[in-house]
Amino acid sequence: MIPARTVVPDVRSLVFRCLMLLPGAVMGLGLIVFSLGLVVFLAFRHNDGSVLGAGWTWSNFQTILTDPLYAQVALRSVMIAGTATAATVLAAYPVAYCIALRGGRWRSLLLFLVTLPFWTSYLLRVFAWKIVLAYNGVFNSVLVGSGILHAPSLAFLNTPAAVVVTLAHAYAPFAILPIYTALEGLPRSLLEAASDLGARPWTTFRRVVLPASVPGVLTASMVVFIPTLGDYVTPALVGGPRSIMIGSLIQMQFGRANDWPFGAALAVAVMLVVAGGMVLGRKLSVGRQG
Amino acid sequence: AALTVSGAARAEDGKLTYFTWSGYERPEYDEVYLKSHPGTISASVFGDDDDAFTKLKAGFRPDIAHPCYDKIIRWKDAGLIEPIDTKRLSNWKNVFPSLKSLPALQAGDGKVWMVPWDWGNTSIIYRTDLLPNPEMSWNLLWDKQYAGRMATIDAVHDTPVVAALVAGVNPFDLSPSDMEKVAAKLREQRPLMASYTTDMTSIEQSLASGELVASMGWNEAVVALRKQGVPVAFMKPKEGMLTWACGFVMLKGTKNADLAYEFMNSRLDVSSGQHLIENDGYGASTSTAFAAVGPEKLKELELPSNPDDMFKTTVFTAPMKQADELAKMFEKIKAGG
Amino acid sequence: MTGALLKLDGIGKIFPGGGIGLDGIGLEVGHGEFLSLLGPSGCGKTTTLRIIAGFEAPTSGRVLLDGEDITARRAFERPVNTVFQDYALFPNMNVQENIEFGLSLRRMASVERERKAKQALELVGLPDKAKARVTSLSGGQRQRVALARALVCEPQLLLLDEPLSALDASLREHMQSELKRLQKELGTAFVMVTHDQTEALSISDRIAVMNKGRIEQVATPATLYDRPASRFVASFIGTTNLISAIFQNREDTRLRFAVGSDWHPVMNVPGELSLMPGTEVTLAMRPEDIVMSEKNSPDTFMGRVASITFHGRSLRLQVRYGDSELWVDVPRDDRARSHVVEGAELSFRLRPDAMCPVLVS
Amino acid sequence: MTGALLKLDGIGKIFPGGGIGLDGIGLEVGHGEFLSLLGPSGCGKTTTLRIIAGFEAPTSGRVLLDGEDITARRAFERPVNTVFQDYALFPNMNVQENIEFGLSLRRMASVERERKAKQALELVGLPDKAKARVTSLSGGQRQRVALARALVCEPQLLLLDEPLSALDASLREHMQSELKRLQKELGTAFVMVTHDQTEALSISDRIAVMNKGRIEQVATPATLYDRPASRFVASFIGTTNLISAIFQNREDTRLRFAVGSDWHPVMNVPGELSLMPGTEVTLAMRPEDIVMSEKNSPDTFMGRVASITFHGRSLRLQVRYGDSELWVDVPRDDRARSHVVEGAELSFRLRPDAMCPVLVS
Amino acid sequence: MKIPVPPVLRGSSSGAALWIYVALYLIFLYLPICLIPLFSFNDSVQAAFPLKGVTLGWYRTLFQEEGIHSALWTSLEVGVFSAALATLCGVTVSYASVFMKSRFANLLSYVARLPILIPGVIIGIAMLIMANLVGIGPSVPAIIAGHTLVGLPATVMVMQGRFASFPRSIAEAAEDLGAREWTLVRRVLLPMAVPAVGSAFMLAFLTSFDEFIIAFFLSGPHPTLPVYIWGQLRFPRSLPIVMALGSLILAVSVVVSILSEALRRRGQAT
Ligand SMILES: Nc1ncnc2c1ncn2[C@@H]1O[C@H](COP(=O)(O)OP(=O)(O)OP(=O)(O)O)[C@@H](O)[C@H]1O
Ligand SMILES: Nc1ncnc2c1ncn2[C@@H]1O[C@H](COP(=O)(O)OP(=O)(O)OP(=O)(O)O)[C@@H](O)[C@H]1O
Ligand SMILES: [Mg+2]
Ligand SMILES: [Mg+2]
Repeated sequence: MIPARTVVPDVRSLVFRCLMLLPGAVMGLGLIVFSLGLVVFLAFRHNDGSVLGAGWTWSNFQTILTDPLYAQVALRSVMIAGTATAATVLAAYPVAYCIALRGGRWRSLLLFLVTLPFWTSYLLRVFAWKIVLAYNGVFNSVLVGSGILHAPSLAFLNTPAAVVVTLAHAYAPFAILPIYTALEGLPRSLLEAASDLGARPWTTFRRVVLPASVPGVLTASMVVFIPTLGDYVTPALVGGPRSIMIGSLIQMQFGRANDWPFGAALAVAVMLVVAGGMVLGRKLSVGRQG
Repeated sequence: AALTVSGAARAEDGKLTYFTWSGYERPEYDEVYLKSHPGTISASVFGDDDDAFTKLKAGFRPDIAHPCYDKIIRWKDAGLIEPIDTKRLSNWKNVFPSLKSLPALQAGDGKVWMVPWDWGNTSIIYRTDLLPNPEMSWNLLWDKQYAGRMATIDAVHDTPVVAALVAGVNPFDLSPSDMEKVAAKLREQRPLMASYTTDMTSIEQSLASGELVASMGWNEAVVALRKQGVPVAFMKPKEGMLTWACGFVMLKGTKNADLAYEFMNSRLDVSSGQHLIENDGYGASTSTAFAAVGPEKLKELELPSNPDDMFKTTVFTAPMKQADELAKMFEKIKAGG
Repeated sequence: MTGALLKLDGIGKIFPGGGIGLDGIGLEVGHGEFLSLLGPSGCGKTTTLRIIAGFEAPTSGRVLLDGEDITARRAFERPVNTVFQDYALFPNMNVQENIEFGLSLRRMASVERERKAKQALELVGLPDKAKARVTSLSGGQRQRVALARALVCEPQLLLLDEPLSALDASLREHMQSELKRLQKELGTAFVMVTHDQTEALSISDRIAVMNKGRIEQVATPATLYDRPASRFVASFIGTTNLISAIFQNREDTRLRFAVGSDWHPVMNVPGELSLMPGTEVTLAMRPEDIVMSEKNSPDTFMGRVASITFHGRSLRLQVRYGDSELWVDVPRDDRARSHVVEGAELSFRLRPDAMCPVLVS
Repeated sequence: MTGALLKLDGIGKIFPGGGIGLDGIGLEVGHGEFLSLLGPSGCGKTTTLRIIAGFEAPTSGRVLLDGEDITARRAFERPVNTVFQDYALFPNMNVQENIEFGLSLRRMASVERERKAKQALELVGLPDKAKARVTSLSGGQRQRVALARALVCEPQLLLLDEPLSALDASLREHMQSELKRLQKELGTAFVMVTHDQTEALSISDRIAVMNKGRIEQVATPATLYDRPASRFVASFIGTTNLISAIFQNREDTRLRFAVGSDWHPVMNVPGELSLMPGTEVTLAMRPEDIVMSEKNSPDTFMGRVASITFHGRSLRLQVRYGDSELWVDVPRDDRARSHVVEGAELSFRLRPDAMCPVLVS
Repeated sequence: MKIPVPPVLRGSSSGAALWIYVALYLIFLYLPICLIPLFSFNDSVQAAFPLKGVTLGWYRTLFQEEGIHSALWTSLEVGVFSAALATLCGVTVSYASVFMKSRFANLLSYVARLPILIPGVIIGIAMLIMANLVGIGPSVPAIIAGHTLVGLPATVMVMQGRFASFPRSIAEAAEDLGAREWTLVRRVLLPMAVPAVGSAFMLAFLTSFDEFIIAFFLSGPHPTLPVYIWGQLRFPRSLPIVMALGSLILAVSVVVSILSEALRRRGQAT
C-alpha cells in the first residue's frame, strides 16, 4: 500500500486562513475572553472598594445561596422574563405563521412592517408605552370613554404587567423572525399530506405545524428570555417596585452599592443558570429528534 | 490596597477634560473661561454620580468631575481626588459661608476636596387640589391612604435619609440598631410607592395627570409644573427639607491643574451662577450670583434670598458613614428583601 | 363507462397570475383501475392530481366520485389519499406514528390502529421498521412508508405523484412491480403521475397522455403504442421515427407509401383508414421495426450508419437517409452484425409484418 | 496502458468516522476516453471523483495525471474540471459570467474570454442565453451551462457526477447523445458517474463497475454485458436470470448444461472455458435470449406465465419453472403472441446462438 | 362549458380570524409608535392627552440643539462602524467555522456568541479597563469596539446559518475552476450572501443604536444618542424634542426602506 500524502496548504492559503481567523480571534480571544475572565475573576474576590478586590473567597456565592432574597429576586426575574417571553412568543407565533404560510406576495411587506418599529430608540418606545398605560393615557381614556371603567385605573403602569407588555412589544421582531424562518422551511406537502389523511386544519396545526416549529420557538425564546432577564431599564421605567429584577440588582452592585465582586458573582450565577438551561433545552430537543 | 487602573488615556495637555451631569456641559456656564481658552473644554456626561464613580473606578481620568457632597468621602477614600487650594480661586470669597464650612469638604491647610457650585432642595411635591391640607411632614410618604399614588427618589442620599429622619435617628451615622429602624421604615414604605425613580420627566407627568398625588422631588420641578398650570406645592416638612450640594473635584494626577483652577474660578463667577439659577432653577453657591438674580425671580423659583439662613433649617445631605451598607440595604429592600 | 369511480368533468384551472394550468380536462377512472398520467414537464399532471385530492380548487368543471359531486369538499373530507412525490412523511413521528396518523383521526381504538399499521407495514415489506425514525430511512423505504400511510386509510382512490422518480434504476424497477402487485391485491383504483413512459407502459391499465393542459389520448398501453392519436403521442411514447410519406395504393390489407424518391415501404395499418392516393401522411416507425435487408428492392432503402450506440440487448443506429435521420435498432445477434460499422452503407426495410401508425395531418 | 492520462494507484479512503469510502482503487483512463463509473448507491463513485478532482485527500495511494503525481495538489491547481450533480452554478452571476469565471482567474483578456464563452455556449446549444440569470433556466439548460463552464477551461480531464439524473426521460436521452458528441468533438477524456446502467452502456468507451468501495470490473460495455466477471456485475448490468446449472459436456464450441431435472440448455460460451463435467456453475441468461419454442426437446423447458408486463417493443413475462422464476422477453411481433396469457403453460428454450456468461463460483 | 365552482376551498373562517389577529397585532406594534410623531407636534411639554395644539416648535428646537445633533451623529458613526466590524467578524468567523473545518474556528464561533450572556455593565467595565490599557481611553473608537462585541452574536448566527445553507458544491465548483480561497469568498460566497450580510449588518446596527450602558462607560466627550437621552430624562422639557427626533428617524427609515425595496425589485426585474 502506498502511503497517502495529505493535501498540504501552501503559504498563500495559510496566510489567507490566518487572515480569516484574525478578526474573530481579536474580538473573541481579546475582548470577549477578557470580559468573561474579568467577571469570573471578580466573582471570587473580596470587596475592598478597589477595582480588582482583594483575596480569594467563596463568600459572594455563599451570600447568593444563603440569603433568600436572591432566590426570591431570581424567581421573580424568571417569572417576569418568562411571562414576557411566553407572551412575546405566543403573540408572535400566529403572526409568524400567517406571514410564512399565508403571506403570499405580502410576505416581504409584512416582514418589513413588523421590523419597522425597531428604528425608533428603545427609550422612546418605553416612553411611548408610558403614555399608553399612564393614568390619563390612551388605554385608560379608551376604557373610561367607553364606560368600562368609571375612573382611570392605576393598575396598568408601574406593575409587572407593564414590564411584560413593554418587553413583548420591544422584542416582537426577535420572536417573529426565528419562528418565521422555521415555518417558512416547512414543506407545503406536509400540510397537504395531513389534510389528505383527514386532518382538519386545527389538527394539522397541532400535530404537524407545531412540532415542526419547535426549533424556531426555542431560538425565539432564547433570544427574548436572556436579554429580558438582564434588563434593568424597562423595570425601572415602567415596572414599579414590584418588578425589580436580577439585572437591576447586578447593575446596582456595580453602581451605588460599590460591590463589584458581588455583582460579578451574581452575574456568573445567572450566566450559569441560563447556560445550564440552554444545554438542557438542547439536550431535550435533540432527544426529541432522535 | 486601592489598585487603580492607570489612566493612560488622558486628553492632550492644554485641553481640560470635564466629567459632569448631563446638561451642565453647556458652554453658557463657562463664558469667562472660554473667553481666555476658546474651545478647550472636552466634556463627558453622566446621569448619576454613582455611575460616574464606577466609570472613574474603571479607569476613566478626566481633570475635573462634578459629584455631590454626599459622595465626597467615597471618592476621597477611593483615592480618586486631590485637595483644591482655595487660595488659587479668586471667587472663593463669594461662596456662602455655610457651604465653605461643610465638614467633609475640609482637607486642612485651607484646602478643600470639593468646590461647591450648585445646590437645591428636596422635599415633597404634592397636588394641592387632591391633597388639600396635608400634615407638613415627611410622614406623608408613609400614608397608607395614598398607597400607589406616591413616588420617591431612587437615591441613597434621599429616600433612606428621609426614612432615618422619620424614624428619628441620625442618618449620617447609623448604629446597627438604627440601621434596623431605617430598614423597617423603608420596608413599610415600599408597598405604598408607585415607583422609585430619578426620572423627573415621569414624575412631573404623573403629578400633572393626577396619577401621583405626592412625590419626593426638587424645587425646580414645582416651578415647571406651576408654569403648566398644575396646582402643586413644595412642602416644608417639620423634619426639615433636604438640601443637596454638588461641586467640582480635581482628579488625582491631573496635568492641567492650572487650567482646572481657572475653570473652577470661572464657574464661581457671577455670570455662571446666574445662568444656573435662571436657567435651571437650582441654587448657585455664590452670594454674588444670588444678588445678580434679584428677589422676585428667586421667589418665583422657590429659592430663598438668603440661602445661608435657610441652610440652618434644612438637612444637608452629607456623606454618610455607613453609605455602602445603607446602599446595599436600600437595594435589597427595593427588591423585596 | 357509466359506473366510473372518478369522473372529471370539464376541469379547467387558471392560476392567479393568469397562467393556464388545465384547459378543460375530462377523464374517467374505473373501480380498481390503474391509470397513469403521462406527459412532459409542466403539462398539468400534478395540477390534475391536486384537484382530485382537493388541494386546489378548479376554476371550472366538476369532480365526481362514485357519481357524487365532491368539487366543494375539502381535502380532509374526501375518501381519496395521496402518496406525495417527496413522500411528505411527518419528521416528528416515527414510521408507525406516521402510518397511524390517518387512523387516529378516525378515532380508531389504538389496538386496532396498531394492528392495521402492522399489517400495512407487512404489505409494503417493512415489518421491522415500525419504530424507526423516518429520517433514518432510505429513499425506497420512505416511499413505501408513504404508500402504507395512504393505504391504511383504505381510500377508494389512491393518487401517486411521481412516486418513483427519486429512486435509482434497479430499485425503481423493483418498486414498480411492488406497486402493481399491491394494487391488484387491494383492488383500489390508482391514479399515478409519471413522466417516464417505460414506467407508464409497464404498470398501467390505461394511460392518459397530457400536453399543455389538455389530455391528448386516454388508452391502454398497447393502443397508445400502436395507435397514437397524434404526432405528439407518437413521439412521446417510445422512440419513434416520424417520416413524411405519400400514400400510393392499397394491396389487400397492406398499404404502400412513397418516402423520398426511392423507398416505397409497405405496411399493415391497424384500424380502418380510407385514404386517397397522393395524400400526404406521417408514418410513425419504431426503431425495432426497421430491419437490415440483404436484397435491394422497392421497399428497401440505402442508408449510411452515422453512429452506433450500445443498448445492451440491441445496437441503436442512427441512419442517414437523404436529408433525414432514422433510428434503427439492430438485435445484437443479427447475423449482419459484423457489417454494422460507422460509415457503412447498408440496405434497410420495414419489417414485413410491422404495424405502423399513420397520422394524417 | 502506459501512456494513460489518469492513473489511480491503490487509492484508499477512510472517512474520519471510520467509514470505509474506498478500498484500494486502481484505475487508468486514456487520452480522449469516455469512462463511466457505475455502481449502486454508496459504493464510492462520488468519492472517487472527488479524489480525482482534489476535493478530498485519499488516505492512501496516489493520483497520477500524465505520469505526474498530483496527489498533493489543491483542486485549483489541477487541470481537471467537474460538472456537479446539482450543477453548482453561481446564482449571483448570469450564464456568461458563470462560464467566464474560470477564464477570468487565468487572467485572460475580456475580449478573448467573451469569445470563448460565446463559442462554448454555441457548443452546448444555448447561444441566446448568455445574459440569462441561472435561476431562470430549466434543468436541462442548467446542466448545459455547467458543462460549458467546465469545458471552457479546456481541462485535460472532465469529471461528471450524475450529470443527467435530474432530467426527465426524453431530455435525458437527448443530453446523452449531446454529451457523447461533445466528447468526441473535443477529444477530452470524460469520467462520468452514473447509477443508470442503460446510460453507461450507451455512452461509454469503458465502464468501471464499482461495489462497496472496490472496482469489480473495468471493460467495454459489450464485454461487460457479455462477459461479466462476477455475479454482482452480471446482475447489475441489464436484467439477468442467474441460474444454477451443472456442466455436462462439450459439443464442438457449444456446451451442454443441466438445469433442474428436465432442461438441458446448450449454448455458445464466449471466451475460453475448461470445465470438468459435473461442475456446478451459474448461468447468466438475458431475458431476450430465452425464446418460445414449439416443439418439446431436451433443450426446452415448460414454464407457467405468472405475469405479463408491457414494455413497448416487447412483453416481459415472469415465467415460473420449478421453484425458480425467470424473466423472459417476448417480442410483440412474435407469432406466438396470441398464446401468451397469464397462467398459460408454454415451452421455452435458450436462443440457439445465445452467448451466455458462465460464472464459476 | 364552464361549470361554476362553489367558493369553498378558499377563505375559511379560521383564515379570516388569523388575518384579523395579525391586524390587531400590527395595531399593538404601531399604537405606541404612532404616539411618538403625534406628541412631537403637540404644543405641550406634557406627553399626555388631551392634545394642546399643533406646533413645529419642538422640531425648531431640535435643529438648534447642538448636543442632540452631535449625539445622533456619534450614534450613527458608532452604529455604522461597529455594525461593519461586527459583520466583518461575523462573516470571517462563520466562514472559518463552516468552510475551514478547524477546531479553533469552531471554538471561535462559540466564543463569539457568548456576549449575549454577559451583562452589559460588565462588558462596559471590562472594555473601559481594556481601552485604558490600550491607551485609547473612553472615546468613539472604544464604543465602536464595545458595540462590535455585542453585535457579534447576531451576526455570527445569521451568517453561519447562511453559509451552512450553501451547497458544498458551490465552493468546490469555484475551486475546481481555479479559484483560490480569497477569490471564492470575494466573487462567489459574499455576493451570494448579500441579503444575509445585509440583515446581519442591520441587526448589529440596531443593537448599537439602542445600546446604553456600554456606551455610557466608553463614551468620552461625545455621548451616543441613548446616553444623551438617558441624561436628558432629568429635563422633562427635552422629551418632546427627543420625540421629534424619533419621528424624524422613523420617517427617514421608512423612506430609505422603501427606496431600497424599490431598488431590490428593479434589480430582480433585470
Ligand atoms: N401555483 C401556481 N401558480 C402559477 N402557475 C402554476 C402553479 N402551479 C403550477 N403552475 C403552472 O401550471 C402548469 C402545470 O403545472 P403542473 O405542476 O401541473 O405540471 P406537471 O405536469 O406536474 O409538471 P412536472 O412534470 O414538471 O411536475 C405549469 O406551467 C406550471 O408552471
Ligand atoms: N464525508 C463523509 N463522511 C463519512 N462517510 C462518508 C462521507 N462521504 C461519503 N461517505 C460514505 O462513503 C461511502 C461512499 O460514498 P459515495 O458518496 O462515494 O457513494 P456514491 O457511490 O457516490 O453513492 P450515490 O450513488 O448514492 O451517490 C458511503 O457509504 C458513504 O456513506
Ligand atoms: Mg408535477
Ligand atoms: Mg454520489
